[in-house]
Amino acid sequence: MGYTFDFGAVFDRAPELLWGSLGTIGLALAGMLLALLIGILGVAARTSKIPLVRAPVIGFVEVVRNTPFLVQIFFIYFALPLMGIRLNPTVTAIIALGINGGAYAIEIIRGGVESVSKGQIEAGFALGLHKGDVFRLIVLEPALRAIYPSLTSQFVMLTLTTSVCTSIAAYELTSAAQRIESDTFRSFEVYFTVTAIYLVISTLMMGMFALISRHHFNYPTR
Amino acid sequence: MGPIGENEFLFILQGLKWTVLLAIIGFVGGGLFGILIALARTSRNRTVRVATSGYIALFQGTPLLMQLFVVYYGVALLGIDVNAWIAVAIAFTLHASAFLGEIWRGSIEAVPKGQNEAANALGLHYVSRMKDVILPQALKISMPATIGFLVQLIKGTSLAAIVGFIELTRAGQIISNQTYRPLLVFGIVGLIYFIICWPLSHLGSGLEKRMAKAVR
Amino acid sequence: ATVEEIKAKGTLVVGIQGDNAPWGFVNTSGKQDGFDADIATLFAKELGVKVEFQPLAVANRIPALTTGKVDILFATMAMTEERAKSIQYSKPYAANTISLYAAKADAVKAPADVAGWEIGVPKSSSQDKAVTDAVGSTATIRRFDDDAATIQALISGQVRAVGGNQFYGQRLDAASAGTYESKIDFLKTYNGVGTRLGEKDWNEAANSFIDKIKASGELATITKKWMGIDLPTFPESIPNIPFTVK
Amino acid sequence: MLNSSNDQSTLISLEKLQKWYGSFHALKNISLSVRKGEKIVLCGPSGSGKSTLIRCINALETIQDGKIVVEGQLLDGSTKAVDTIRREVGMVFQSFNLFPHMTVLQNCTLAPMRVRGTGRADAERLARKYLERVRILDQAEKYPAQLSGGQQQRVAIARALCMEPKVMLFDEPTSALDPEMVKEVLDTMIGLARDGMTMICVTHEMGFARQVADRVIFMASGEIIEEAKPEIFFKSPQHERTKAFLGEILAHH
Amino acid sequence: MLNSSNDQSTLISLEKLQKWYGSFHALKNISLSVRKGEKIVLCGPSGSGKSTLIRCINALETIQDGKIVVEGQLLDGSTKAVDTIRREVGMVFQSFNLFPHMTVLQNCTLAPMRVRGTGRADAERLARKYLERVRILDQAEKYPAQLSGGQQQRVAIARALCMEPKVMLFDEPTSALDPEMVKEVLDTMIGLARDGMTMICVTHEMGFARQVADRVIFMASGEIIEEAKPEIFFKSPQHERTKAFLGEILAHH
Ligand SMILES: Nc1ncnc2c1ncn2[C@@H]1O[C@H](COP(=O)(O)OP(=O)(O)OP(=O)(O)O)[C@@H](O)[C@H]1O
Ligand SMILES: Nc1ncnc2c1ncn2[C@@H]1O[C@H](COP(=O)(O)OP(=O)(O)OP(=O)(O)O)[C@@H](O)[C@H]1O
Ligand SMILES: [Mg+2]
Ligand SMILES: [Mg+2]
Repeated sequence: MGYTFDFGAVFDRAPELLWGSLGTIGLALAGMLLALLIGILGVAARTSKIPLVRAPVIGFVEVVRNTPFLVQIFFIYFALPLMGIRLNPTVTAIIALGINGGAYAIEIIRGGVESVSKGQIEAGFALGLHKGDVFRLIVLEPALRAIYPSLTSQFVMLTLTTSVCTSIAAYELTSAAQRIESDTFRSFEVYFTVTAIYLVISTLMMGMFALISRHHFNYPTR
Repeated sequence: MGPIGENEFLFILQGLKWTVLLAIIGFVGGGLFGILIALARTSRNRTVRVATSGYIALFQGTPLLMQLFVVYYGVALLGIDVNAWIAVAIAFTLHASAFLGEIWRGSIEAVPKGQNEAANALGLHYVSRMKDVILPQALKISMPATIGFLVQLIKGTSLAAIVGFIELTRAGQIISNQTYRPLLVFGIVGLIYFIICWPLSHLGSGLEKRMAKAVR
Repeated sequence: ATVEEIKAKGTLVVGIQGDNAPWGFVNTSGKQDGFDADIATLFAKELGVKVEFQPLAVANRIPALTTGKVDILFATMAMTEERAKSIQYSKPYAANTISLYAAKADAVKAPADVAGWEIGVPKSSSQDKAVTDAVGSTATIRRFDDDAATIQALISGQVRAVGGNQFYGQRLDAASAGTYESKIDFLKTYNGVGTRLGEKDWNEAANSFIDKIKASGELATITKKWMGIDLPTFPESIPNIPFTVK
Repeated sequence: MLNSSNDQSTLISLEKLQKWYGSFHALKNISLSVRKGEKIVLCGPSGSGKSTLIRCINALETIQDGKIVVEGQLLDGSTKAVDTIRREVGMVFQSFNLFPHMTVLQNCTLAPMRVRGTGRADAERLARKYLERVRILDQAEKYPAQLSGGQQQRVAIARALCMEPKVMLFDEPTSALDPEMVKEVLDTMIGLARDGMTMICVTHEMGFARQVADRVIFMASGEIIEEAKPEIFFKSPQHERTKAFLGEILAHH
Repeated sequence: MLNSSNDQSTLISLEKLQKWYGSFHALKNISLSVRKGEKIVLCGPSGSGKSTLIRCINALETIQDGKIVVEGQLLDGSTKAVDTIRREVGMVFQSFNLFPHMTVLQNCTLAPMRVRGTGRADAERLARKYLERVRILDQAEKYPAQLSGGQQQRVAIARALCMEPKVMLFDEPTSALDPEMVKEVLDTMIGLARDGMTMICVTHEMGFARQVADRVIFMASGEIIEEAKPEIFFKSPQHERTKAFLGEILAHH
């Protein structure tokens, strides 16, 4: 077939791609922070002795992990306003990413928390530390270190999931791509270019995590 | 514009059929290809290893949505006249093979080294060594992670909607277009996904726990 | 493939919308249906071949044609100068009015009144283009996957207005009777049959077909059936959008 | 005579403790009082309830019946009582339980800063003092994984001392250590005892008991079977079970 | 004299082997020839290169210099040479390395069927013969995890025998076993030796060496230090290192 490639039309829109990329990175970072927060608070609740605190977290994790992100983000964007909570696309996207990533983070971090020995926790109590301090200062850090690799790959996946946010008109790279495509009709060139940009972004994310781990989890273990 | 009646519900179930079929295609295609990827990734040949790690990085480092787009439009550019089915099948196969390949590489490496040496010492060739000795053990080790990925894949088929494929999510979109009740429709769609994925998730984590115990 | 080749093959692959009732949609029994489906079926009959529908997402229509995935587009393609550079249009066979819909309570007379608003449109549609051209510089345009999402966004209050076609009024009423109305008409567009650039045989077949069904009253019947309106009058020419291959 | 809990100088008094794990009766009617400066060695067969007893004193376990009073504070289950008592009581575990992600110094300053609200500079001064005390100040910047078992246990002792407790509880502090390291930890404990620290120590190091204990208490099946000064305890135990137990223990030494 | 590799009945001949792991020189100029039916015991301190040496014979490790010839086949790195040699050489590992997902019988029939192309019926007949030989035929349908260590090692021996090798290599076959099980494996090996199998055996079971070895070879730091008939080796070792080593080993027995 006599198709001639023309990336020129795509590169002419480089500024849009750049802004889109920044949108994607912003959504991803904000989503990760929220996911981490949900993960940590969720684990605190998930490991609670009170069933009434535990049960909703378990339900939350099961529902979120077993339904597609697309369905979740639709729900937040279109359903919550009917209950009086109206969030703009960016905030919706961040919350949806945070909830989705958070559900996975809860399960991952829980694994880490359970790997911290009971003796450590008792030592904390014996020193007179309170429950919150014990969780925060004694359990969490070794737990995070233990599960850092799985958390990293989950967060890289979260970065890639931002592409789905285009369906609620959030501003990110895929939206930019679709705009450019509908103007230029250069579908293959647009998506090819954007795929390459995603690859760069996810590689950068992994690099960032490697750096954080080198600075933050640099204590020796046996 | 109408209520959601039997017809609409059946239409959504039609979509479910495609969702399941897509997941199966992705899983079978990705599985077959994934074994090759896993083998190449554990090969003694450095070039092969580097090339496959690039392949894995590419497909794990880009959104499935983009993979669908690029394959969908790219295959047509190659002058191959294909319907959406083939494009989507290719995209899911590539995507799944990267993930399954990486999962299985891990489990191949988790098989004790002595097994490989014993097979070597018996004079077994590569194919027999892998097929008879290493892979059966590796696949058992990988079961929880493999099932976990299957759940991801089933959910991932929802993205086929974006290239116009009428699977579960798309069917939901169409019905919501006709009935103007997106919340109800997506509630039902979400529930259907949950009903398929939840038992699988539990099977996976159950296996994981059992294996953790066996190791202790 | 040429028209002759298709006649020989016996099947015509038509690109059509799959989720845009009443233009083109897959009905609940899984069959392609709608205004465009009826017209395309007639066209296939005219050629003496079977019709096979390929439902396309809005953004995929042109690529599907140019890459040969479909032979011809009866896909609710509003005729624009931009698009005319990529595909060949026939004479118009349907008309479409694009307007701004908002709550009755909101006083809007002119484009300037919506400055600062969030306005929803379906991605890559003619509404998208019309609204972006008219108010894109002063209002925030939110682009959704399809009409359903766009309308839902207005009902959920996620946007204050939407750019819609003549059917939106009816649909908004169905969702929330008496709340919304059409405020400003941005433009009237016409839909043409899309064929590949330079392929004279297809273009001529389409044009003579349209002339024939106009004359026979079949077009009017189908328009009435799906749109509930009489056949609009179509212009003889539109600047920069040729109806025939030169 | 020893259970006169109203004695002026009584630091810890336990009255008729009852502790069940489910249907298992782990502590049966335990009464004990410990005076300021007293050193008590607790011994007995495995499963006799020694760990359970000292963990109760520190509120790491809850009791079902009886009274625990430390420095006049009744352990009534309120958070305040637990807090007060834990501040007065330091504990050293068999498995050290140092925090792996903190340096030796951070391990020692954590509780003073968080619990007492001591400023960092003061907390570090205090930590250095006690690290010096257990002769391990030179390792202050290392992480636990970089230390030997004996060194880790000495850090654990310093960490507990930094809360300046009135009493120290030790639960088999040397039994996870290689023989060469046992001595360095025992020496540290002997030093503490010499300085007048009140101590309750679960241990089977009979040399240590002879050298520092004011009383040796023998437990079996959740009960206190016998208590006596070490010279008497080792020479002329009263009960059959004590004799059997001592026979076994001393055979290994 | 012993390295006369052109001897008619020479089965294995190693000439000036050099093996490095990175910059570490693991085998230094090793020459050795083994005649048909000969039984050789290899001993020496940990890290002296014993495992490395026998793994080289079986092409599980590659050498950097020197020559390995087995049954006239030069190990030149070609796949064909490796295949031929591995068919002639059976190997038994310290950790058994049975395939856990196959029954005992399947473990034994796999290689004959896959490598020699033997039919299932013949392969099973062969397997039963050798399982009988190591007196474990009654366990044929069990999985390895259901067997004791000694039984597993005997299955490993049978599995290797099923390929009807000309020579068997053993790498500390009894050192992962509980004392009671060592004897049953040693007895099996003694039986094999009596039947005339050529064997190279890394072991510190000196009783075994005395009973069956034609030669004992002592290695240290990657070199062959001394080789001799067992009666001579144990009674009057020549080198200081051999003496020291024997002193240590025999002290434990
Ligand atoms: N969490 C628990 N649940 C049930 N039973 C327990 C629990 N902790 C301890 N026990 C039981 O209580 C009894 C006393 O245990 P404890 O640890 O106090 O014994 P010990 O004297 O310290 O023994 P050792 O010398 O082995 O440390 C034991 O029989 C033990 O099995
Ligand atoms: N894969 C390897 N990489 C680097 N060095 C190795 C490797 N395998 C073995 N070595 C080194 O080669 C030396 C010889 O090892 P080898 O296993 O042959 O010793 P050995 O005599 O069998 O000792 P042991 O009695 O402990 O089994 C050792 O110093 C070992 O550390
Ligand atoms: Mg204890
Ligand atoms: Mg060895």
